Amino acid sequence: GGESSSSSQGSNAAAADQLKPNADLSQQTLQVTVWDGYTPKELPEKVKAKLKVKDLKIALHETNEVAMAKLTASGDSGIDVAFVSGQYAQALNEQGLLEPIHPELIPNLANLYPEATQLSYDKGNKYSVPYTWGTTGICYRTDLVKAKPTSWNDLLKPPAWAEKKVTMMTTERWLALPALKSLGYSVNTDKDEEIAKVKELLVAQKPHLLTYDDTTFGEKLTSGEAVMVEAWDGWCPTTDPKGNIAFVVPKEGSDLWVDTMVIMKSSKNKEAAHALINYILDPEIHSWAAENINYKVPNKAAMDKVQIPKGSLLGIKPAELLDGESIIDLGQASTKYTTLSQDIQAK
Amino acid sequence: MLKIDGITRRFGDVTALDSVSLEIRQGEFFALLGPSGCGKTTLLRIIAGFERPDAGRVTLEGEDLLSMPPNRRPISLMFQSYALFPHMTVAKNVAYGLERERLPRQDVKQRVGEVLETVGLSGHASRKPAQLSGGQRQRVALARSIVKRPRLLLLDEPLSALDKKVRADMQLELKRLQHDVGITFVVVTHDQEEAMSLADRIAVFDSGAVRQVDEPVALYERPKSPFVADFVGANNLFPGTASGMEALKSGDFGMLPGTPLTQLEAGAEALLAVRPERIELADDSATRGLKGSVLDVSFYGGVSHISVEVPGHGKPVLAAVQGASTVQPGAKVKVRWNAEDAVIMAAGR
Amino acid sequence: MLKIDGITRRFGDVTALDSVSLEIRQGEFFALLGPSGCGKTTLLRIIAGFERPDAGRVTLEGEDLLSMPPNRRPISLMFQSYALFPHMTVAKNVAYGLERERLPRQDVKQRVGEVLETVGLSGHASRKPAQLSGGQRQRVALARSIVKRPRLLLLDEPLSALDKKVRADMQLELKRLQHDVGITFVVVTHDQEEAMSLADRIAVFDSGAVRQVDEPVALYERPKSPFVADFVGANNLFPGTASGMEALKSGDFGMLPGTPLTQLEAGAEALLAVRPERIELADDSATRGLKGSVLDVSFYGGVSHISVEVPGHGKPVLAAVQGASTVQPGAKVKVRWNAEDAVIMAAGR
Amino acid sequence: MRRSKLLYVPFWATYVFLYLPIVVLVVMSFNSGDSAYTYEGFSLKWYGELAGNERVRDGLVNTLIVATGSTVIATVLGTLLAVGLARHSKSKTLDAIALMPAVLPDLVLGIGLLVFYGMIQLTLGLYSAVLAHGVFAMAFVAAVVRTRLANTDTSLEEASRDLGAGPVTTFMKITLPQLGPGIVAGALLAFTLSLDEFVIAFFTIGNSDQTLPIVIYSMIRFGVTPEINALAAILLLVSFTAVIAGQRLTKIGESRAQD
Amino acid sequence: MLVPLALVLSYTVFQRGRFGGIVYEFTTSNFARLFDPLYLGVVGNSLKIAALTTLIALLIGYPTAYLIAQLPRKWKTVALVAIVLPFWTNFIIRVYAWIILLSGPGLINSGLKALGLGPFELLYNEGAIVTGLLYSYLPLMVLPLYATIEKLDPQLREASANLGASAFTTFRKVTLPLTVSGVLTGCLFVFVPSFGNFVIPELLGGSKSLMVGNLIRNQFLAARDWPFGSTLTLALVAVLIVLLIAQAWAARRA
Ligand SMILES: Nc1ncnc2c1ncn2[C@@H]1O[C@H](COP(=O)(O)OP(=O)(O)OP(=O)(O)O)[C@@H](O)[C@H]1O
Ligand SMILES: Nc1ncnc2c1ncn2[C@@H]1O[C@H](COP(=O)(O)OP(=O)(O)OP(=O)(O)O)[C@@H](O)[C@H]1O
Ligand SMILES: NCCCCNCCCN
Ligand SMILES: [Mg+2]
Ligand SMILES: [Mg+2]
Repeated sequence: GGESSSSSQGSNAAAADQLKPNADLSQQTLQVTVWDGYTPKELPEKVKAKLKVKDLKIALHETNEVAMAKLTASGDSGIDVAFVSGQYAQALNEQGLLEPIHPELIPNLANLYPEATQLSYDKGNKYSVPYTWGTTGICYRTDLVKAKPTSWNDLLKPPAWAEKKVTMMTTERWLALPALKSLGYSVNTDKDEEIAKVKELLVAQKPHLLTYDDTTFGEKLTSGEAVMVEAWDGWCPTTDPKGNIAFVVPKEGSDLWVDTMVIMKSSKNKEAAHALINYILDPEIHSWAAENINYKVPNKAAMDKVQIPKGSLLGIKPAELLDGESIIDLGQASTKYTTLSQDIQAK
Repeated sequence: MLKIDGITRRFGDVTALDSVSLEIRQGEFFALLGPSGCGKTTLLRIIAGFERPDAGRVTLEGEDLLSMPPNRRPISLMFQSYALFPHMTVAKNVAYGLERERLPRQDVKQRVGEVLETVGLSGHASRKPAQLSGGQRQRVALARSIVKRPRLLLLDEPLSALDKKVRADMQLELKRLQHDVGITFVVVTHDQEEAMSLADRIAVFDSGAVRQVDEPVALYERPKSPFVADFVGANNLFPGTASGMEALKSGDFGMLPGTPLTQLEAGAEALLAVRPERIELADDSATRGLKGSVLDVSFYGGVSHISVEVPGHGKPVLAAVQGASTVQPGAKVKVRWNAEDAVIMAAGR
Repeated sequence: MLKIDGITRRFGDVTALDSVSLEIRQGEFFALLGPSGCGKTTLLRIIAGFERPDAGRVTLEGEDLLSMPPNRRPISLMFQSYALFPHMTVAKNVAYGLERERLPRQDVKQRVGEVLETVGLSGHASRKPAQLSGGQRQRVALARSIVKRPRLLLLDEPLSALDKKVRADMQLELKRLQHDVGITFVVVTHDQEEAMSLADRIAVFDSGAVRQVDEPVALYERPKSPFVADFVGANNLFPGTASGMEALKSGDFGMLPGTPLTQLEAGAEALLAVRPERIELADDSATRGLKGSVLDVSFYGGVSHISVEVPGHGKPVLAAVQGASTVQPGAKVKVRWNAEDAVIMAAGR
Repeated sequence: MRRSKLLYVPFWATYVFLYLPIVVLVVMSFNSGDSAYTYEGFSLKWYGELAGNERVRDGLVNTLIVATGSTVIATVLGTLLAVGLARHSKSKTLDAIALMPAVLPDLVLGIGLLVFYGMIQLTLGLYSAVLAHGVFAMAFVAAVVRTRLANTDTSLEEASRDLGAGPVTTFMKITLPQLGPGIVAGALLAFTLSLDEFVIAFFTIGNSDQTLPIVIYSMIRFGVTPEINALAAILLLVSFTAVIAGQRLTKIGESRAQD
Repeated sequence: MLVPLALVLSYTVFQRGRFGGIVYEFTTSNFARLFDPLYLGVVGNSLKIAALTTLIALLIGYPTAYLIAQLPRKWKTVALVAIVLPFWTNFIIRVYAWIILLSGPGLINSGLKALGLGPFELLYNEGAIVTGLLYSYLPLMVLPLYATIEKLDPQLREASANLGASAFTTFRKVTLPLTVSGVLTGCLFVFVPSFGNFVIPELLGGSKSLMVGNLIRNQFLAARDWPFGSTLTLALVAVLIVLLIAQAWAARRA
């Protein structure tokens, strides 16, 4: 069954295994779970050649939620390294499922921006290593908007020309984000009155939406079905050849999201897991992510190598990103957001 | 009223009906008689509308039947295999046809009650078909088709599963329906006695073709062909040639007394038929008759059948006498008959 | 060989079999006769193992049958509703039982061929049951059960859908099987003539109980009860009281001649039964006999039935004469019989 | 018997309804543009891309293995279950329980099985997905077969027993063929459900094995591309070919059996 | 099979851990939450959508199955396979095909535009959800129906016609009652997955309306509240079991 979550923060480090820096990796097999297209196709071959691990197998998950279900359902999911977003890494750790990071086995941690070691869900990268980061904003058609959006309110109370041409994300924390920010609240608030206000705003917004959409909003913009959508920076197709799509972080501010790499406590190949993370932090490899999936990576050495194409959002600096508020798991209170999202959908 | 004209129906390489023509009169009780598989059921199914003929016409009082959907035809068919609705009680099965006529409920109930009374199943009204015996099912099927009092009633072996008593009751009932309600009946039966006693006219079928249509006595006493002579009732047949006189010229037995039914040229191949009950068993010492010895005596209740081996004749000669017979197997006898009790007909089917 | 002992079977409030006991001998041809719904099929189903009795025992040569699964019983049952396997051809249906015995293919093929020949369906071996006529289906069912040559063969109305000719052939075939192969037969039939002519002994059933078990002639000539007298063959029944002599004392007609079957105390309620073929139609002017007038004359082929209304007697008196009769409806006649041709029995079932 | 012409309206409506989107898919698979929505011209390029896609190929193989394996399990067990329930049980509760996997949300069944496999320490692989799909499709087969069984004539089974066949032979030779169309319908259903099933497979299959639906789910993160449409078109082609080949084979088999 | 189920359902009496997972402390609070009007409303909405889908599926599925059962043997198989063939592509792809068809600039609207009509809002509403569900589960209706109709003795229909019943009456009085078990099974097969579906409401309904399936999914995946998710499942299963028992009962009576 599921793991008891009685353990408190930080107690995991003490229980950490002793890892051998010189373990024979050729005896170890790695099983990784990651979003599709999030790592280079040839990663397994490269890793096998470079690290001499016996094998590297990639499993793919569609969303954080699904990965979480698989990782928590049974004692040993058979997975060594998982890619999940920051707040999910936090939740996994709270449930005692993560192996503390052994920095001595990952010399490439030094490549990270200093800012990337101070992320609020895991200060000091105790159990997670950031892979990509970014923010959320409004992605829009420059040729179809009558006025450039600047505020979350442009999305929340769409003007007449945007009627039924606006989409929002429902992955629940991002559903609330625009309203929270426009009301000046924290993205991590657990105050019932604030959430109630948010609900009011979103319920009022619903009739004016084209639809809720977490995945294909970019496509809706290109096809012209939508003119303005809530979007993660990397998924806003600003590099579209027609050059009519732009991204803005509204003036009220936004979030900072991070997708991280974690090592499962149940892993029997922890040395190899560390070696893999270290290898990924190699600028050569890590820059691939920025170049191919349009998400910035928190790796200074890697970003320095990247040719930033015209219109790309990769140029946003870490300091700007840190203006965003990092989403953390709220424990029991996080169900309030599920309820919020259900309340709105059921209306 | 019902005119069947040149109906042909083939199933693959089987010709179930081969250009059958018949005319059935208003109010008539008409029987179809014929060996198993000769096409009787197929003919009824065509009349009722469940089988399309490959050729031919069927009219009911001048109206073309074939172009009418089955449920519009004023015809009831009782299926040989009953086709009772398994999910309905006996009463519901019987009421089904009446309900289609939108009769008032009370009337339906009453008529169903009456007909169930008639077929002796009043006590079984609320049973499902699966809870009935074979004969009871058959009676439900009968009740279901007669309760509608259609202009034309087609019954496919309606009484085959019934014992003599119930059968006699049902026969009376059918007769009454014909009389009182004026329904025209077409009944398929393999029971010749039934056909004989009930029907106004009988059509004898063979291999999809009509061999003879006649009134019972005529059919029995004056069969037009060897097939009919042989099929309808028991008969003793002797082959030979016509003699131009009241006798058949038989190779083995010389002249056999008999009455030609039609003008037969002397020397034409012919057949003499004599009924078992017309045969007299005379003492071995009698002057006239064919010599033989008793092979077997079987008692049929009311009548005994005596088979006599006559040297020179392939099949034993059958004689019927009333009551239990006193002849013993092995006894030497002579079989004989009178010229007026035997018929002579042309050979061929 | 087969001993049925106190078998009772109830369906809800219907008692289909009420403590039935019978003993059937090795090699015997045994017939069950009785009105529709009297429990015949139920009894066969119990012997074959498809119905459990509520009470009673069945043994086959001393062995308890009831504890044996149906497929282990050396018994074949031919179902009243045929129960042919619709997905198999005729040949496959017939071969089914033999294949279960793991006979060599060649043998199976040969025996199937033979039996299909016997039932006249050689040409239909590769048809499916749905492509057969009613009578053809019945013959397949018959073939399927006889091909196994079991020790005991149970046939439920095996010939009810067949015409006289085929039926006679089949009857002969069954007789041959009994003789040559020594199979014991239990046959349900509603056809009394069939029962009479085929069976060594007949059990008459009524409402789930055995009324009389006897040889055909005995059953016909010496029925032990009014039910049997009435059910087996046609009979004319006169109620009255025993007179202590060779006559029945009838309220309406005085003394009627007849032979008591058992010792009957004078004055006891009794019944006189006289067969139609024993009745003589005498001229109105005859000295002896009951006065009446002819109601109806029906021709049954071979025999004519004459019903005579006798004032004072509820039902018309039935007389049978050979051949077509010359009496006309309306004619005044006297009906009479000899004392040795009528039986007197105690009243009650 | 004659059929009402009116019946043909819903009949054809059904097929039009079922095939309209399919036609759209196939047409769009030949799109030269990148969009799955707007047709820009004819091209086979997406088929070329697909040809090089190893994951799709592996996924297809895995899917077929899982679907075939689970269909076999589901058909055999489901039929036995249905017959067992119909002939030997009067309990409606048992009936209902047997159908449970069909009524459980797939997510719950997937997680439940995953937890269960974890409990009995079963390492996940193809077979665990085969088993999982087998369990869930079994309920469907059982229900379909049960439905057909509802009013079959038991006298046929009696006749078989009477002719000397034991319960097993009777089941194989008489009951099964009678149930034939029900079993075929059930098996078709099981195969179809398994081919398409994503959630249960996701949770119960080994980490690095993937069925096609799992592959496709991750591929359509950004919506459908013509490449996916091309994949659908190829799947259709494969299915059509398989069905026609199957038909031919059974026909040959039948004509043999007739001899 | 029962064990995994029992396992999940046993969570109903426990609590969610602070960060997900399960705390094995007994509670009945999950059941209390069930009666929140929010959830009841969702159940009502799901019932409505699933029932509508089932009804339409029955209305077009029955005649289809009926005609397939009457086809000559050769065509029977072809027609039957043609029913499931689209389903051998992929569920999600087919759903997307509907997006292409129904969306604002989609095919149907383009077609209507050519006729001077529309555009209509065909996508992201309950109509689109019903269409998608219908499309996904229609074969689940047709197959069991076919299996029962095929078995019907044609003579029974003939007998009915002979007794004067029109084609419709024959259907109503004979065919339908004798195939009621197939109808019930088909309805169940369509109703159940429609009731519990969450993908179609998301993709075609634009997540604008919620069905029980979404609710359960959200509890298991988003809220990571397995105990409450299990409780919702139990409630769902309870509803369906009632339907199943009703079905078994009706089938036995038929
Ligand atoms: N399954 C059943 N449920 C209820 N009653 C039944 C069932 N089977 C038979 N019966 C009743 O039991 C009695 C005997 O039936 P059975 O079938 O043995 O009659 P039978 O003598 O074979 O009649 P028939 O000559 O008409 O076939 C009948 O009254 C019948 O209605
Ligand atoms: N659907 C069919 N396919 C092929 N042959 C058939 C079909 N129906 C009937 N036949 C054949 O047609 C012939 C006539 O059949 P029909 O049922 O009319 O006979 P019948 O006279 O009613 O016989 P019975 O007295 O045995 O019922 C038979 O040889 C039968 O085998
Ligand atoms: N397929 C890659 C999906 C990456 C999701 N990251 C989203 C950022 C918010 N967690
Ligand atoms: Mg017939
Ligand atoms: Mg019977």
